[in-house]
Amino acid sequence: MSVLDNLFVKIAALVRTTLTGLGLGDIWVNLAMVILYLAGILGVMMTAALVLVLVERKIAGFIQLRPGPNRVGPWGSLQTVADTIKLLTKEDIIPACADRKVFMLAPVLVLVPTILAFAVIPFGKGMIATDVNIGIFYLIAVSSLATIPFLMAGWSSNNKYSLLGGMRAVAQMVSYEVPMVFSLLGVVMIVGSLQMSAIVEAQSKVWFVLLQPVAFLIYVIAATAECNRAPFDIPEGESELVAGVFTEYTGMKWALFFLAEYANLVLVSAIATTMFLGGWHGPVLPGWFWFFIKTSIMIFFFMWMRWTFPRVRVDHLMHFGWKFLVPLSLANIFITGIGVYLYKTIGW
Amino acid sequence: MITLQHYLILSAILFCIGLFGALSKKNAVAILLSIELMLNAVNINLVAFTKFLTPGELVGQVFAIFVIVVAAAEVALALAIVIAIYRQRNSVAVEDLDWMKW
Amino acid sequence: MGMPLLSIIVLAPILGALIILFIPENEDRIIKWVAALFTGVSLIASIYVYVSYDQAKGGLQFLEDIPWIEKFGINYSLGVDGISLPLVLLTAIVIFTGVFASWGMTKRVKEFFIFLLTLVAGVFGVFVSRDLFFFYLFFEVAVIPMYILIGVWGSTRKEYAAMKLTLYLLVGSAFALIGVIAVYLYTGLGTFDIQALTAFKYDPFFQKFAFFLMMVGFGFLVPMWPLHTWSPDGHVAAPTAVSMLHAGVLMKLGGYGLVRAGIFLFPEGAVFWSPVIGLLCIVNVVYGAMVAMAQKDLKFVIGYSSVSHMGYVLLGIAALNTISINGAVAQMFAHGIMTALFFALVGVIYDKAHTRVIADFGGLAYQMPRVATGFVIAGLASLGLPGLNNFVAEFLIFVGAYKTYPILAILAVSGVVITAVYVLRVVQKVFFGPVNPKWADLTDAKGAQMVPIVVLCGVLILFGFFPSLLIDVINNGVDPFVNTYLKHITVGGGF
Amino acid sequence: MLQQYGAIGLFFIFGIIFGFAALATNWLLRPKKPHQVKLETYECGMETIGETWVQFKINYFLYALVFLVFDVETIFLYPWAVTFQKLGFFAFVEMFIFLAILVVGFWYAWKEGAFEWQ
Amino acid sequence: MNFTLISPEILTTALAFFVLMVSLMIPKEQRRGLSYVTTLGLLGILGNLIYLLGVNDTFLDGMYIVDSFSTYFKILIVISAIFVSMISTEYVDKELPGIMSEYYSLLIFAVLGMMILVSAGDVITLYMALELMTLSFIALVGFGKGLKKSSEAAIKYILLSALSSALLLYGLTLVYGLSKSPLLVKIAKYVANAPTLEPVMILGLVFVLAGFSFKISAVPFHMWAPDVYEGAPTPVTAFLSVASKGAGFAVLLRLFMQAFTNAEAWMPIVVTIATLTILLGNYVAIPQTNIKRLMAYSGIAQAGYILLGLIAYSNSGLEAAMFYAMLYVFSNLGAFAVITVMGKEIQSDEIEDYSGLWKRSPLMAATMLVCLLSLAGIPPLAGFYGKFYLFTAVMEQGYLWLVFVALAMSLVSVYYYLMVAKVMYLHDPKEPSTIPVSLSMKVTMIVTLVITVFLGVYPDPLTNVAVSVVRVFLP
Repeated sequence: MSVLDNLFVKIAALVRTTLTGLGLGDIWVNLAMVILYLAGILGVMMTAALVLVLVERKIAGFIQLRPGPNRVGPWGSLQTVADTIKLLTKEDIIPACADRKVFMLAPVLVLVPTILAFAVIPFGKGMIATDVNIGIFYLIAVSSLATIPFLMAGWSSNNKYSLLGGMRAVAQMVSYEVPMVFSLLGVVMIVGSLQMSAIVEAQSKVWFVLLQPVAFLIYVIAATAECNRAPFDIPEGESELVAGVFTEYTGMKWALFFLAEYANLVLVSAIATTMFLGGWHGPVLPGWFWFFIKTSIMIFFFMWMRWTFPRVRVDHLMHFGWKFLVPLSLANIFITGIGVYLYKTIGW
Repeated sequence: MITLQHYLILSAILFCIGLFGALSKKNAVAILLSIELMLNAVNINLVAFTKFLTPGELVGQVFAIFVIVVAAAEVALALAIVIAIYRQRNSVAVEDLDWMKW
Repeated sequence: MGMPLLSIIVLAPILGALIILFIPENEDRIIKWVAALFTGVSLIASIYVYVSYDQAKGGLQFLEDIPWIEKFGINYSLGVDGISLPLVLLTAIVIFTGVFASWGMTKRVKEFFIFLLTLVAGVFGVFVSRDLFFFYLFFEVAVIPMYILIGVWGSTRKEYAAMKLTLYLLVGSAFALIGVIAVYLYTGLGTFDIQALTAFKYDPFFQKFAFFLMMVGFGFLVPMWPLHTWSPDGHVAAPTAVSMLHAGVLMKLGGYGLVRAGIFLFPEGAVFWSPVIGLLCIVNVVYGAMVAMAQKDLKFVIGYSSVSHMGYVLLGIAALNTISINGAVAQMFAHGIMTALFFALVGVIYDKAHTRVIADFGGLAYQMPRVATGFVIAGLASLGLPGLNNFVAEFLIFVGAYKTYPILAILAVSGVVITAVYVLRVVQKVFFGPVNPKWADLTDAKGAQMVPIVVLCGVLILFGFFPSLLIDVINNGVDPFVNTYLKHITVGGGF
Repeated sequence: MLQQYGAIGLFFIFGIIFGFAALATNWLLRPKKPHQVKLETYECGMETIGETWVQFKINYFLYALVFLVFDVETIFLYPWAVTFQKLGFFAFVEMFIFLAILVVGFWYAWKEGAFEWQ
Repeated sequence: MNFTLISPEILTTALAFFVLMVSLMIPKEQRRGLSYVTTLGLLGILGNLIYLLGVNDTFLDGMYIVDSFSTYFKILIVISAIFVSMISTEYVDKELPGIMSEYYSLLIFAVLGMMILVSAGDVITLYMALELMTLSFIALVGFGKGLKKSSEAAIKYILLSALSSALLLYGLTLVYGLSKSPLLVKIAKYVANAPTLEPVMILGLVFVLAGFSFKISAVPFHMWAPDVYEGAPTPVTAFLSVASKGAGFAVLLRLFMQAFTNAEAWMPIVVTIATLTILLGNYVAIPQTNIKRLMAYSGIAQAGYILLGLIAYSNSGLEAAMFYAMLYVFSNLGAFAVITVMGKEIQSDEIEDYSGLWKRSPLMAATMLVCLLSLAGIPPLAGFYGKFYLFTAVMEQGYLWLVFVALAMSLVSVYYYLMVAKVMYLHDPKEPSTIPVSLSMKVTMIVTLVITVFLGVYPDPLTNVAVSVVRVFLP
């Protein structure tokens, strides 16, 4: 059992010893290890994205009582592969009046924050690329960078829909960032550390979703909005803005945005798992598998939400964020603070 | 090995670039950005001093946080005013601010 | 201690000003009476002080002492001695008559009297304070009201003249201020008390330096050539009462300051600089008289004659002996009365004729005999006719100066001759000679306008016939000082 | 310590490389047939009228400002959240005063209509 | 921890929030009463401060210094805030409609910033307080939506002030790096024991001086003052000219007399700055036609005079600077009260529009005259005694030439102040109507007038306070 539990850790250790045995310097070994982690994470991410596209369409079909993709391969299982090939060979168009440099750069950058964020996600026991001591803080910092490529894309396209979409994306992401940050604060207050591993460790007895149900709820809502997913997908709301920021994007550039969206979905689910659902803790099965399961459930939940709720109107969206979630998350901090303090002093 | 001097020189260079920008730029927003650069030079200074001279204390880091906060407030206010100005006369170049004798 | 008489003298005008502040604007008559009343109080108090001054005892009397600013050892200390007594009296007389000279005032009466009374309080304060700080303070109090008085109620380039006068006086006072501070810091006594500062032994270099500051500072006021140009402009532009006060009293502040804060404090410095003063004052006398001769405006004639006459005062001061300084102080008094009379009379004429150009007049004596009489008396006083106050003063100055600077004394006497020329010319042209038909219906001075003429003429004659009333008092203040500080010092030579 | 952040730096670099690599692959494979009409700005088939880069609603700016306040506040809240169990009562109350002040600001922004989307 | 020490600051904070919160609960039309709340609240704080005068202690291990010196300047700040609050009531109501609550709460926040500034015991507190003050002021300056020049003034102010803050901060960090502590006490200890003058220290001092020169509008960092003064709403200009300058001077004096005791290093710079400030301020004031610009340049010159107190670098010098800063509050605010009324009633700040003011409103003319003459240093007004005090202190240290320059320039100042007096008193009114003056304005004018005269005639009480404060400050 423990072999299985530590499978990936063992593999990493093995690689490390091998490399050291080859007589490489410390720095080079570390470098190689980081690249290895990176390759692993990228691989998982890519795979997840590819799979999730199909899964999402299947789930959508299931929810809407229709078959979903079913032509390419058995049950449509090769649909994504076909899509990928199509996207790779599509002509790339840069509109004549676009701001070329920014237009190019936006899709390149859109993936970076997500990849950066994965660096501190503990996929299992000891399975964390770099366990910095300000983990959550880092996460928040990096995830807020995600707004910038959207603004860049919207602005540089020189298209009214894009610009409006970009502005909306920024406004929305910025607005929902506040409750998200505050909801995570509740967890930090209980743990007393910003380190991801410490947070997971603290949940060995009880998951924080039980201690911080309100925070969890806020987080899920805010995270949906952060990913620009329905019902909060007004930046690309096709019924009003054609495709929002993506209107002018074609081919691989568009694919990168698409990829980033699914990578983000994985990310927020993974964070939710780590922060509220006990991370990789779980009985019997190996830790990383538990993590996989929990994340999958979260992803399913997000998809479920997407295909269930209608799109929120832009003003309702902002009102909801500022006038409901922010006060609620503030109240949550107050209550958590008092609760923790009482627990510590009186010893309840 | 990176020593205190390296940080100080970096910060001095950053400060000078910021100062030059603040004095030579025409656009109000560009001036603000240059000033932010100067403040960041200050932050580097602070953190480096604390790290090398009084390790264990966090005075410089705390100071740096305060500086960041103040810089944010300053920029928020400045941008609000810049917007007001832009609405009045469609320009944010400082040489266009000539309703009064300079 | 009894009644704080000196405080009464100083504060009565201020009280009057405050009361006028609360009188409605259109009650001209009441305002004027209130002004007359409070200046009258000052006058009566001054006369009382003058009369009851104990000459046998000498020195400073009627002392008042209230600690004022602890930090600098500044005290509100008042007192009068032989030098200040006549000047206090002079001020009281001139302002009292000045109020009556402005009886005809109709424009912004309320403010006029407020400023006038403030001004006069400052002047009184200078003469009675024993503390160098207050001495300076009171002097500056007088300046700004002057600006507004001339600027609003004046004539002939009034704004220019007012600004020029103010700035000149302030420049002068700035020099004096530096001198005052320097003395304070140098002695390190922590006091501004003039007596204490007089007793201090200064080293010669400092004396020369400080006396120079005082000389320039008060030289602006006297006015010493070439710092005099503000004074004729100012005289001419000012309204009657202000001209009277200005020429009659304010210029004396300079002479008084030079004696009090100059010679008394820095005798050695005075000795060092006295040739310079002597030379410059001769320029004053002769140049002033010459320019007066060339003037076409009646007030300018008197203005430049003042410059010339103040030259005598400076000469007396420069000579640095008992007699000459006695003369200088006496001349201040005499010239004050005389010139106030002049301005009062010119004021009357201007009131009626609305011009002051000498050439326009002629034979006014027929229409206005009283004015003519006054003018002749003043004129005669001006050229130093025996029997009038000025003669005594000028005589003393010449005698004193001759001891020290014989050549300068003789040159100065020539000034008297020139004075005679222009005074008689004016009297002849304006009051006698062919009658200008244009002025046939002019009326003579009467009522309130007579008050200054009568009082001032009376004073001139009184002290002319009984000079000892004045000279004894002055001598009482000058002599002890000269005997203590200037006895062993030889002055002069060369001139 | 430095190594941890070095790893993050590598992540950053590779993230960018990944993006460029994807674009490069696309560049190799894709057809290139530019045409004027293709390069026009898409506006549901209509001609584009007027400038795109125009002034937009002040609302966006207001949201940004309020966000800035909260975001900066985070810098203070997180260190406090980590250590407030050790700091004792004073720090506890102090931070609540801080939060209360923030709430007043929030209330003000609300009342003044910063959150009204017009 | 002894919270009574910081009770004024706590009360000020509470007042600011009270004003803000009350305004959120009452409709816009009824917010006028907030000005009275502010005035009364500040009066209460003033009482608290007077009660604290004489207490000498530190708070938070020296980070916050509550001594008579700081309390003195806090009193100064609160007094000016009270007057400004009084003269603002109608102005804000009429010229800046709808921002009553913001205006008053920002006013109190500025007061709070300045109060902390003068008490700052370490450079972090100092910087934070400075920025709290500056940012509040910038918002106040930029408030005039209807006033065309307001936002322009605000952008100039914020750009230059941010630049100067950055300079100041860089200098402070250098000093911090040398002394290894942000506490002023430690810096003082370091400076006292430093064997030689390091170049870094000199660099730091230069930056710090440059930063503060901006705050007190000293040459060559004065350029913002005229524009900001002209563009800002008049009561804000008034507040800016007295309180921010006073607070700036307080902290400057504290830094340079308590911490940077190596006077030989910075004295030449300060002497140069002061001389240039006095010269330029007075000369450039002469051709001004706008009264607010005139006051700006006169304010620059006055800053130069107060710097003389630092140059003297002695007990007397400090006392003189404190005295002058206080009288400057009354004289300047009196003048600005008049300017506010005029700006509101005749919609003009041009000096020529003041013609015949004696007839249209004798009280206003008198207040303006007395206040301007006090600024010029004419006895028996407070300004004269203040200048006398300063000059004595400077001359004591042997700067005779500087006193000559300063005196000559104060004569120049008499000239331009008298030009205003000339227009008011010597010229006839353009239109005969009288100008209405509201009660709070009247009270402000009369109080400033009386105090200006009183301090000139009998300055002893204030002098004694200054002396006793300095005795503790520089034993």
